[in-house]
Amino acid sequence: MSHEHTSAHGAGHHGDGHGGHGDHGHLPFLAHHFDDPEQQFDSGKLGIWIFLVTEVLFFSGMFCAYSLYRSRNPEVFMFASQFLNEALGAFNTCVLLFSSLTMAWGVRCAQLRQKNGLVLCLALTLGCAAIFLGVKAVEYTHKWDIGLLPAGSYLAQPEVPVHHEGLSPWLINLSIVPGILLVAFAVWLVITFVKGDKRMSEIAGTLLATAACYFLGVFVGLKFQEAEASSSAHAAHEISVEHDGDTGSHEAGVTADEHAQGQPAESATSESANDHVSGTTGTEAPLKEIEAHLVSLDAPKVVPGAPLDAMVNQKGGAGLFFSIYYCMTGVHALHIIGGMVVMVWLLVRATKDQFHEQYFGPVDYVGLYWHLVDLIWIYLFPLLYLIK
Amino acid sequence: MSAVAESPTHSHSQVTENYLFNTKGFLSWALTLDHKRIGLMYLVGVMSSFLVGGLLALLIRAELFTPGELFLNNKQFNQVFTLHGAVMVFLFIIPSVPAALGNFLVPVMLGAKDVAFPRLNLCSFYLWVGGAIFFLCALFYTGLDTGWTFYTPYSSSSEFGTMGPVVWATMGVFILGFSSIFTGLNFIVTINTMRPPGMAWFKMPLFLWATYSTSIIQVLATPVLGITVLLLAAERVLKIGIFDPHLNGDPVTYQHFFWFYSHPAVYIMILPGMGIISELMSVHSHKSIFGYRFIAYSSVAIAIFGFLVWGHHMFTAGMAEVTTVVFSALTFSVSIPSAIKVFNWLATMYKGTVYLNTPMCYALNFLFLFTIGGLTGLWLGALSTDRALHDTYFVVAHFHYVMMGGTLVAFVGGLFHWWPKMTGKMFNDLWGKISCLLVFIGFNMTFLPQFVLGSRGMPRRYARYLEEFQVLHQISTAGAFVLGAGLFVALGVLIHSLMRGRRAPNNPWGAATLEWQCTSPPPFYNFASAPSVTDPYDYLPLKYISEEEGWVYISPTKSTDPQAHPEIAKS
Amino acid sequence: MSTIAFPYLLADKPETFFFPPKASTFAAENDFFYMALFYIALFFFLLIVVGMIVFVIKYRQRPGYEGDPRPLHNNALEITWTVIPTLIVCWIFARGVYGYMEMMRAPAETIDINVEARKWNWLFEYPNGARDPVLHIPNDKAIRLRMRSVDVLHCLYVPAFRCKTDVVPGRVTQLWFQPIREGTFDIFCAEYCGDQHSEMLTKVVVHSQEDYEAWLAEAVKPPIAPVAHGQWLYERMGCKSCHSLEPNKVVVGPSFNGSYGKSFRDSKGQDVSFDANYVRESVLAPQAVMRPEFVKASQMPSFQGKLKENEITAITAFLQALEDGNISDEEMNAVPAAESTENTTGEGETDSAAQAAEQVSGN
Amino acid sequence: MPVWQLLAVFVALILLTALTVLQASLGLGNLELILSLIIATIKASLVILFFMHMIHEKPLNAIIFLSSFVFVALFIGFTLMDAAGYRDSLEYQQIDSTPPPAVEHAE
Repeated sequence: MSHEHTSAHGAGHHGDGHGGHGDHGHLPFLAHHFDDPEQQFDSGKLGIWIFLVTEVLFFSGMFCAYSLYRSRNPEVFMFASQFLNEALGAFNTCVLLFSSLTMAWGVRCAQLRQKNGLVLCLALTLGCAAIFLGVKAVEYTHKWDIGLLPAGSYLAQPEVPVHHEGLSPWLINLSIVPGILLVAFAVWLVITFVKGDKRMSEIAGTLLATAACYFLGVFVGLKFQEAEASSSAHAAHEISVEHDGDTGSHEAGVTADEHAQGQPAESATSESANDHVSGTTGTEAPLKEIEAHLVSLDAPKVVPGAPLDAMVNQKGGAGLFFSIYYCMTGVHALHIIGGMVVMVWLLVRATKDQFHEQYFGPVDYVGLYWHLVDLIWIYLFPLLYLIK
Repeated sequence: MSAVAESPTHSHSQVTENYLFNTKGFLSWALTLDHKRIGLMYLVGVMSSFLVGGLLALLIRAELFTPGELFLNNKQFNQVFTLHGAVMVFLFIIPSVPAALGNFLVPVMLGAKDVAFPRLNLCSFYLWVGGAIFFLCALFYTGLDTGWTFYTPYSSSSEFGTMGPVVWATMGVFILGFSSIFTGLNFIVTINTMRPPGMAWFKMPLFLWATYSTSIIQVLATPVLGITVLLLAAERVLKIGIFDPHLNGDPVTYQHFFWFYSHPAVYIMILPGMGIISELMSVHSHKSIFGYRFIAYSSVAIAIFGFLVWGHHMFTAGMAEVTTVVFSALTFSVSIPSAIKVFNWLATMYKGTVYLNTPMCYALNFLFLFTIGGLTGLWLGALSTDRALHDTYFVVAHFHYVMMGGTLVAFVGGLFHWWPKMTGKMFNDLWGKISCLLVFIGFNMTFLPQFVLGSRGMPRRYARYLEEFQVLHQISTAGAFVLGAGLFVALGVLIHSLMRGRRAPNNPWGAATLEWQCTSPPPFYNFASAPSVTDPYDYLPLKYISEEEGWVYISPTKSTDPQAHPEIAKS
Repeated sequence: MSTIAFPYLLADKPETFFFPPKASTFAAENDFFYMALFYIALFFFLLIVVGMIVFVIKYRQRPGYEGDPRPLHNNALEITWTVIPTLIVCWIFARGVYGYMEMMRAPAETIDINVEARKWNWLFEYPNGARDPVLHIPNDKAIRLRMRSVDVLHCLYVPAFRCKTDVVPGRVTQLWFQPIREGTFDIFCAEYCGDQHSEMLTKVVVHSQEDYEAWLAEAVKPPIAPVAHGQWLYERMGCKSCHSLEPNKVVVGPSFNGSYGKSFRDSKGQDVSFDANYVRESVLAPQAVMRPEFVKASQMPSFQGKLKENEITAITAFLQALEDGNISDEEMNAVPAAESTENTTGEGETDSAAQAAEQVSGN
Repeated sequence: MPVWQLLAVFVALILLTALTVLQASLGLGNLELILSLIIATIKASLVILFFMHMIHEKPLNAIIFLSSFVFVALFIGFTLMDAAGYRDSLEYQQIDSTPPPAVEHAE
């Protein structure tokens, strides 16, 4: 962080009168106001730990909101968490854990002055981060499509979604920036390759791979989702056949809560779920897919007699859960993006071979930050995805 | 800034290099990494904010001269008091002592060359500038009227559009919060890792203890403010509903979040002021501080206890009974360390030599006002009286006694105290004392009647009031203008000293802390080599030399002499 | 303010320098405690200030005087001034909790009054269904307020009773007290709630038991004449906090005076005439059709389910009567022929019929 | 930090992730929250101790970082304590799909 202080000060003031401070001029990485590298490293280390403290307290606000509303309405959380894809969450957890491993390994490489190892570790970490974001993009856009939005815009029952073939328009919109980056990095790689600038090629190649990893993440996310949908569509079909007589007369426009009010609690969900299916038998395929998903997520899991009523599936119920979900995971994702930016900075410096036994502070500091981001996800995953 | 940077008339006579003139030009200031220049820039910034906030305060008091409408309608009045509160809290008091004086003093007092992260320091300053401009523009342009606390659901459902003033203002607060966190982080690391050999924890000046405690709060509490305002912005933009009762959210949750930061923030405001007073009382009584360790520990204790008492802002807000009682008990725990400090300051004067100059007058003024502020806290901490006094003028008077009578007076006193060191100029002591007297009279005249207003039932944040309260309000308004005049006199004294002040000696007050061992103003590097650390409150070796009009260290060891005569050391 | 008296030691006068009249059972404890704290604080304040002055004079720098700069320390003193304040604040805390618990524990038998707070007025609903913007209570009876807010935070504060509690939307908060003297006292809103926060005032009237009962019996009956009924509702349902009766005076919404029967162009550009239908629509769905200049200001809540059909008719009649600006007494009390016969036959029936109708429409 | 240690920690973390997913499918009710938090805390400790080198860290840094959790606990603890106390006074409302006019048209 502070390796350039010496040069900055050299330019910033008259050189006279400071002869006494040239004694450590032979250490280019040592800032002028520190006595020795150890003091500089300790300061940086303490600084980053304190920064992590602020991060912990920053997230504590959302954890506090989570515990407040969960303790107040546990049934809402149980209901709403069923809409989260557990498999994707677990996959993402593993991806982040792996990125933590590569980051820790990277720190080790920096300490041992293994330049190539460090670059590789940083590239892997960046790639994992991009995969994580890709999967998250799939998760988010899928929810937006079916109306699982923050409380104010939450739709208890999905409206007829925008017609689209296969891919969600939200997902396409979200992928514009990574797409542009992908193309830009590819062009850059070609240019540097033509120029023969090996160092730049290395950087451009890593960035290209990172951008590509985002799309890998999207791909994996979609596959998971497809698998989930097809396996549960089968189950949904069985249920709808079973209840065909009861639900045939219902229209899809009836909202789930209105509907549930008039029904015995134990059958509320499966009934309303069947509404979606029976109401859409004649419509297009994408619609079916989404509704099959809804069915798959809540119908098979409802225990008969569970206290699931109209009060849960509404703006101020499940909607609140999704508010908290988006805040927590959204802020976490922002931290991932921030981490990626500093990691690119590290990558550039690593290719210049600036880190060695005596000076590896920045890699260490970024590593600590990255592990904290991982740490927060370790708690987010069970708290949001695994509630039963 | 330019007034300080470019006062050319007197600089020619000074041959020694100092941080003010070692480099010239706008960019040498704008891009400086020197903690002293950053401190000065902060000083100009917070003083400008104080001017804005102070004029708004006069506007409020003037409007309240009559029970009915004088020149502000209800909406304007609400906007003015919101602006006053927000500007004073976020732009003035929180950065005043830590960022302005602290930046200047912490490394010099430590005998270090700079803070640990100079670029983070500059970044923090520009975040503050950016945040302040953003915040002020947002407030003035959009007319925020929620009060500085942004209580939901008023702030989340007032008539403004989705991207209304609340969103802009909260973004401003968010940026300012980062500035505050970076300053705090920097100081903690600096004090931890950059103390010179020999400066043990208990050889640090008490100002550093106070700054350290303040920084702990800044680092621990400010992030929670960050997430709170972020959630509030999300509440407006995305309607996330967790603070909104219309979506089954709960407004009291917002209050918990907000006060988890904003109560410790009260100690961000007052602790550095207490640190200044510890220095001032000792130096100007020419007497080693009484009960050093008690004062040091009480600073840390206040910082920690400060996190346990936020609920006392919500005694009538619908909290559960058990929480209310617990918070009341914890609230009283904070009063003890504050009392310890006051008694120790008082005892410091005992058998000393009290120099009644301007900084000391401000310190005594502080002692008087802060005692009132602290003692009136008893009424508000006690549950039954709080139920009558909460949200009345009693509270207004109480926190103005603490924050303004405390922090502001300490800040001005500290400014006078370190002014010779910062600028190399002495000020007119008589006029300084006159300003102190005016501040004292004006302050008490403004806020003493407000205690009575409060106990008689006058609620706060009222644009109009019943006629029975008029006389007290008028006394208060008159006092506010006396107070304003006093502060303008103080400003005049300082500006006059820049123009006409005689050159300051290295140690005009006879203080023993390290910053007085370097020249006034200090050179760019503060100390040619790490200074030898002595007891910061040992006045025995200091002798007054009348040719220098200042104090000089006479000690058997010669180690400090190069600092006393830096031009010799340089050659 | 006319008599600035010296603070009374026992604070037992009904109105002193520091306090408004003592009008509830809480006041005695509160005032005693307040004055006790006052004298404790005064003692410490004088201790410090006198010490300060004495030290400054005695040890001031002057020719021929040399202080001793060496450090002093005295553990006994430090412990003394730590322990004594600690003991004192313990007592203060305990006494505060004692008083607080009394204020939180309502006795078993209370008169429950529902309070609805909204920007910017209060509405009190009595056990017999009467509603009034002023709080009427009997003397020497425990009163419990069950408070709701329809919009933002408010705080019901009665200085003479020495108590207050916030009114939090999404919750029912409670406040109880027992008045000890008859009279009229101020009610303030003590939690900032927007533009007219400082005008969100009302009164509490403490009656004797008989007067209270008489008032209650009277309050439940609305005037028979539609125009007077409309005005009665205007004062009770919260209309008056936003709509003035003076021509063209805008408080928040448009003035009621001289609006009826005119046409205007609404925010969507359609011509709308201000007639009975428009009044009905505005009451039930206020934001459906709006004048462009009030779109931004409008926070009017819907009165769906809060006003009965006959009440909307009464408001319409009131607005109609305001058409020319003034209402004569004759207009005010005029009873339309058709309705008057109905009323003479039995007002109760009309009411219950309206209620029944509403219940049907509600389902 | 030897490589085998890093890899061992990673494997342990993955196994614990599998474990937490597994226990979530058992339907243990209230116990589940506690279990999953315990597992998460074990995972977090592994990350802090090994990936973040807390075992080799200066005690001061460790204390500073861990003390943040104390303050988080204070924050959440007091707020929850209060929420538990005032729960009775809350009104959980049913909110229509169409939001109440007083809110939605406020703009």
